[in-house]
Amino acid sequence: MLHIVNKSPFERTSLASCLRVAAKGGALLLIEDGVYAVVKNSAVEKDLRGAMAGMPVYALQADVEARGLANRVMDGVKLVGYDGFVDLVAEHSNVQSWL
Amino acid sequence: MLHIVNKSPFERTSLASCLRVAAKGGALLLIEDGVYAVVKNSAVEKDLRGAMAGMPVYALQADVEARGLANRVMDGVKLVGYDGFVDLVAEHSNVQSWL
Amino acid sequence: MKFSIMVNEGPYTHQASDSAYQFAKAALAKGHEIYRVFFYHDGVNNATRLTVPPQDDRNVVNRWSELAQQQKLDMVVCIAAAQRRGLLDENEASRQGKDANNIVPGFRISGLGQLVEAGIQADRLVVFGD
Amino acid sequence: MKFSIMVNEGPYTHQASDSAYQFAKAALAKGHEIYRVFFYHDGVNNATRLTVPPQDDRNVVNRWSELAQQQKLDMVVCIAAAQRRGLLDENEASRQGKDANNIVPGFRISGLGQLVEAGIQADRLVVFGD
Amino acid sequence: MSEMDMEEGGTVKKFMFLNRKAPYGTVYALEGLEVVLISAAFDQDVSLAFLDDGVFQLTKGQNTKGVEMKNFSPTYRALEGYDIEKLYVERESMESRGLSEDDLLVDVQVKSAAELGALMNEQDVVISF
Amino acid sequence: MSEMDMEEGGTVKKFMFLNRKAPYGTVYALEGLEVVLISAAFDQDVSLAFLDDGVFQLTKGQNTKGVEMKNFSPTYRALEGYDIEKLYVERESMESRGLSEDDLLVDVQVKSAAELGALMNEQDVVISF
Repeated sequence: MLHIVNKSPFERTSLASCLRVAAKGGALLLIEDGVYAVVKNSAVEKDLRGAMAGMPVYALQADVEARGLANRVMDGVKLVGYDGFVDLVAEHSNVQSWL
Repeated sequence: MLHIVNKSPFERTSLASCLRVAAKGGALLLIEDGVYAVVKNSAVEKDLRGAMAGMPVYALQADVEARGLANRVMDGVKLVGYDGFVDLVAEHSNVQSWL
Repeated sequence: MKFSIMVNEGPYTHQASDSAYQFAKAALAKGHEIYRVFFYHDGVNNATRLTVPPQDDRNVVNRWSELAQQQKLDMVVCIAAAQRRGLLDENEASRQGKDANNIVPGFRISGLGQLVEAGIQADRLVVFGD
Repeated sequence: MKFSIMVNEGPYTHQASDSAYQFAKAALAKGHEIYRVFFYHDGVNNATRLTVPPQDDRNVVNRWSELAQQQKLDMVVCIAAAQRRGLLDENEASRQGKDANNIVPGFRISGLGQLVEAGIQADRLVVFGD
Repeated sequence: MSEMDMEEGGTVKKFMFLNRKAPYGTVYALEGLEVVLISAAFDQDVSLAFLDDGVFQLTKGQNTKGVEMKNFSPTYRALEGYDIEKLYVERESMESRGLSEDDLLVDVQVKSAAELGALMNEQDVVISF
Repeated sequence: MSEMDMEEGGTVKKFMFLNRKAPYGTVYALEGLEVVLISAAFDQDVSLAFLDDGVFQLTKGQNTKGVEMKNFSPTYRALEGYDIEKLYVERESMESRGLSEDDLLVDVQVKSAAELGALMNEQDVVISF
């Protein structure tokens, strides 16, 4: 399952809920304000590191760039374009948007 | 200052931000989904108890009742109607809505 | 006392408009004055006369419209926010070359300065939003 | 592969509609099929032809409308959600006794069943919202 | 798609409606429920899950007279009549909100986060409100 | 109202615009900034505070080409030209987001939560976006 999170982890609990519930074998895609989770040295870095131990973590490049985070992305996060977003949806048998 | 919080403390960090920043001498009014903070035995009970040590805490009765919380309100929270809401705004020299 | 009220979300989607309406009614019932109700962000959507809510639910738009007309409230829709979201009065529609308008009686369209002025002139500004 | 897309927030207020649009374009560019785009909740507000966004910003409504017409997309606005929020086509306006309508070409109004059917018929349903 | 099945000439997919928002503060819970009711007409394999603030949708004793909004909580009791019988509540969401099964207005199956995650994995379509 | 003052024949009030939301994901930051610019025409005592995700409005290097939205971050640099010079950032919000003053595109005064709370208390009008 592809898990999509579009909310800032500093403001909402969506990412935490996703990480609590998501079964192994899935992937996490951060879009919109969800990409704030990738910032280095933040209070949520540890949570995202934990997530990366269990599944691949992607972030939408256009959203990362819009927010001025291009030079602040944690190692291990894979940036994708909208075309990569489409591929991720196609590659996983189902998808959940953590709105 | 009257601080108004309308977000669930289980979903957003608005209440936490309010309690971190609010100066002494103010009051806290919970409305809309903010009233979920008053539920007994929840994970945020301790935070709200801490807040009550520093300022009076009010909750809008209509919102408490709508959500089925009338019998679940922590001791020490004062229920007010919309008329009491108006009085609280009038009694404090300024007001901040933690949207 | 003189209140101004700011409404930042549209009808039904968020409770903000409901809470603001109940607050306005309670303030008036207590003899306070409402200097202005200012609709910003998605709050401008409260001003459309085209809603048809379910029969068993409240009519958010009509409630505001009736309160404004009964109590001679000044209810202002921000023009910039309204243009982004497709709220127009007859005047604006013709100025923008649009073939329809959708504002309900009781609201008027004006600039953001009306919000700042509402903050200056009233004793309290209370904000309702998401 | 066959995608369906659900859009739950209106133009400008949330990025959901932008993200959905970029996703749709990228999917089509890769040769995928889009079975349907379904607009629900405040997403119905993407279908109004009355917006006048600032000149230096994107036109969210026109972008959808043009994509639909170029690519023959099936873009459906939920009727119940649209009625709550004041979105009407000519048909609905006359049925409801409203004196104006505001739907832009490229969208059609229909029932919630179209969402369920979109989930059944497509290989993936991707939801964009708040 | 692996779970897709052909029955009585039509496609039967596993649909999960995941309720994560509190009622009344926003419209998502109400309009989500409208989707659930419509889905019943399509003879799909439907389940509802309540997670995070979504569990508050099920509290007993909701009374919306004061807020002048429609109390839609009785509709959850009517779901059985639509043959929608799989209702899941995540345990941690419920307990951290000071609620127990006795506080809920319908019978539900209480699941751990991991159990709910496994159920989600089995679905063809997940729509989250 | 205690802070209200009469100057040059008009009322001068203390207005604080409190920015708590991230840019682009929602419109609040952009439309909030439009209010700030208008307020400059009223000769009020205006300050801006950035708290919670609002501090992300000020990050250097925003590039909105990919999302096709308007990059409004340069406008914060223009505020000085409108005589809006009181910009506050709450320290904890900034630091917990992995940011320092060097990451911000304007000069700001960094305040503790308690200092910001005291400033809020002094205001006549607070509008939070």
